[in-house]
Amino acid sequence: MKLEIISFGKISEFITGQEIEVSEIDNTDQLQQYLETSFPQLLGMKYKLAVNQNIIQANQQLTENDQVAIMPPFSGG
Amino acid sequence: MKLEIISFGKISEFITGQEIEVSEIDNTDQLQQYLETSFPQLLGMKYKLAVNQNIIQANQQLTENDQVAIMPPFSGG
Amino acid sequence: MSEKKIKNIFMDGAISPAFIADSIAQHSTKTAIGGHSIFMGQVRRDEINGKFVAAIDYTTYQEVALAKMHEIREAIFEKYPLSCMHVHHSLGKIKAGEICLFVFTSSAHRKPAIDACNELVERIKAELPIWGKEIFEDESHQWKENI
Amino acid sequence: MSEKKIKNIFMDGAISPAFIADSIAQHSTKTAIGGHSIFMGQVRRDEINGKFVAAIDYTTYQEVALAKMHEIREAIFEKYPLSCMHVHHSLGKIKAGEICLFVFTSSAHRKPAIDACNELVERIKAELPIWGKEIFEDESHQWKENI
Repeated sequence: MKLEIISFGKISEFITGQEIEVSEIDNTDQLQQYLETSFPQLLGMKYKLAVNQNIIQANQQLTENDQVAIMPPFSGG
Repeated sequence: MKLEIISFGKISEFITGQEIEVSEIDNTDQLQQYLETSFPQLLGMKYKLAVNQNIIQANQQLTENDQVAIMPPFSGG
Repeated sequence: MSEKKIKNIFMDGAISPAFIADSIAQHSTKTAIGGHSIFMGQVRRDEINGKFVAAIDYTTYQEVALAKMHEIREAIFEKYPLSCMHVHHSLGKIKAGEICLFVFTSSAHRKPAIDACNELVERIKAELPIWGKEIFEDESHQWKENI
Repeated sequence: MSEKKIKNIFMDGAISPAFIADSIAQHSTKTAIGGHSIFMGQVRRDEINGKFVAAIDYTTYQEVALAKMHEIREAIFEKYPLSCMHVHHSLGKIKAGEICLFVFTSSAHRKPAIDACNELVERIKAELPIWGKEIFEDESHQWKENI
């Protein structure tokens, strides 16, 4: 399955925007494990995911060409 | 005893600034009775007194040449 | 009362947006500030018994108001870690749509500025001897009462 | 999501006092308004490990931030009887002492404007995907975290 990964803030310093091709990943929990293995800097960080511009609160199915954003804690204002 | 009376807001429309000469008045409770007799429009109105620029919360002795202000409810802001 | 100089919060006529902008701009050199809170009172064109308020004419018992404001100012500075506090109130005839009260507080973090601003507005309305005469479009009037 | 147009709250660079004055002045024709509440966030020259913050560089996930802000806006209008609500947030490099957030609410009586303004500030800080990179005077940086 092909996914587009985008990232923000502190996380954008070690994960740049990229397309990834993954197998055996069906949902965001699995993707999260994959990301934490590929980018160990994520371990111990708080972050949220958004799938196709919707911030997700729980595990969610992924489908071909989904765009997944990795977002560290917000610090606007 | 001579007192100076000043007034504000709605009350200034029927009590103008004036010096009054009163006898048998020693304190603000007595003055208040005198004022409500002289200016019956005060009856039923809420108002506060200030003696020599200090807003009073309870009955207070008056002395010669005191300045007494009669103030309706505040409406600033 | 402390030795600090009593500030005059009163100004003749409406408080202009330019005056407010100026006041804000003066804080750009105070780089310990992280949050500003502002309250502005604006004269409403209220309809009362079919007549519209055209303006409010404000008067005060100035000596007493300024002494009381000084006391409030010191209490608020004591209670909240503020960098700045500014209060301005109009006197005279302020037309509907114009600004008659400007309260401006600043602090390193937002909470003290916000809480102090709110408390100031409540105390100013309740404790300062200021009176507003609502003047209708036909020149008749009634005295405003704070609710 | 309703049919109302999604407003863009973002602007490049600092929010100027003149911009704020303009926004205030535009409300003088809205004569049902009696109270305005404003919150402004200003970049602090914080000292962190002996280095001073010179600026904060703000970025956002704009589509998500604007959709979330739209949702917040509708919730606040639903909850409080407001006449107006304006929110502006800076993007890019904002120097210490400059204003990066401007929240402005107005209502007939003061309470709804004040409460709505406070709630907006809290929700903006907690819910909008915006990130601030604190840039020190020596060009090094660290990522800001809201407390």
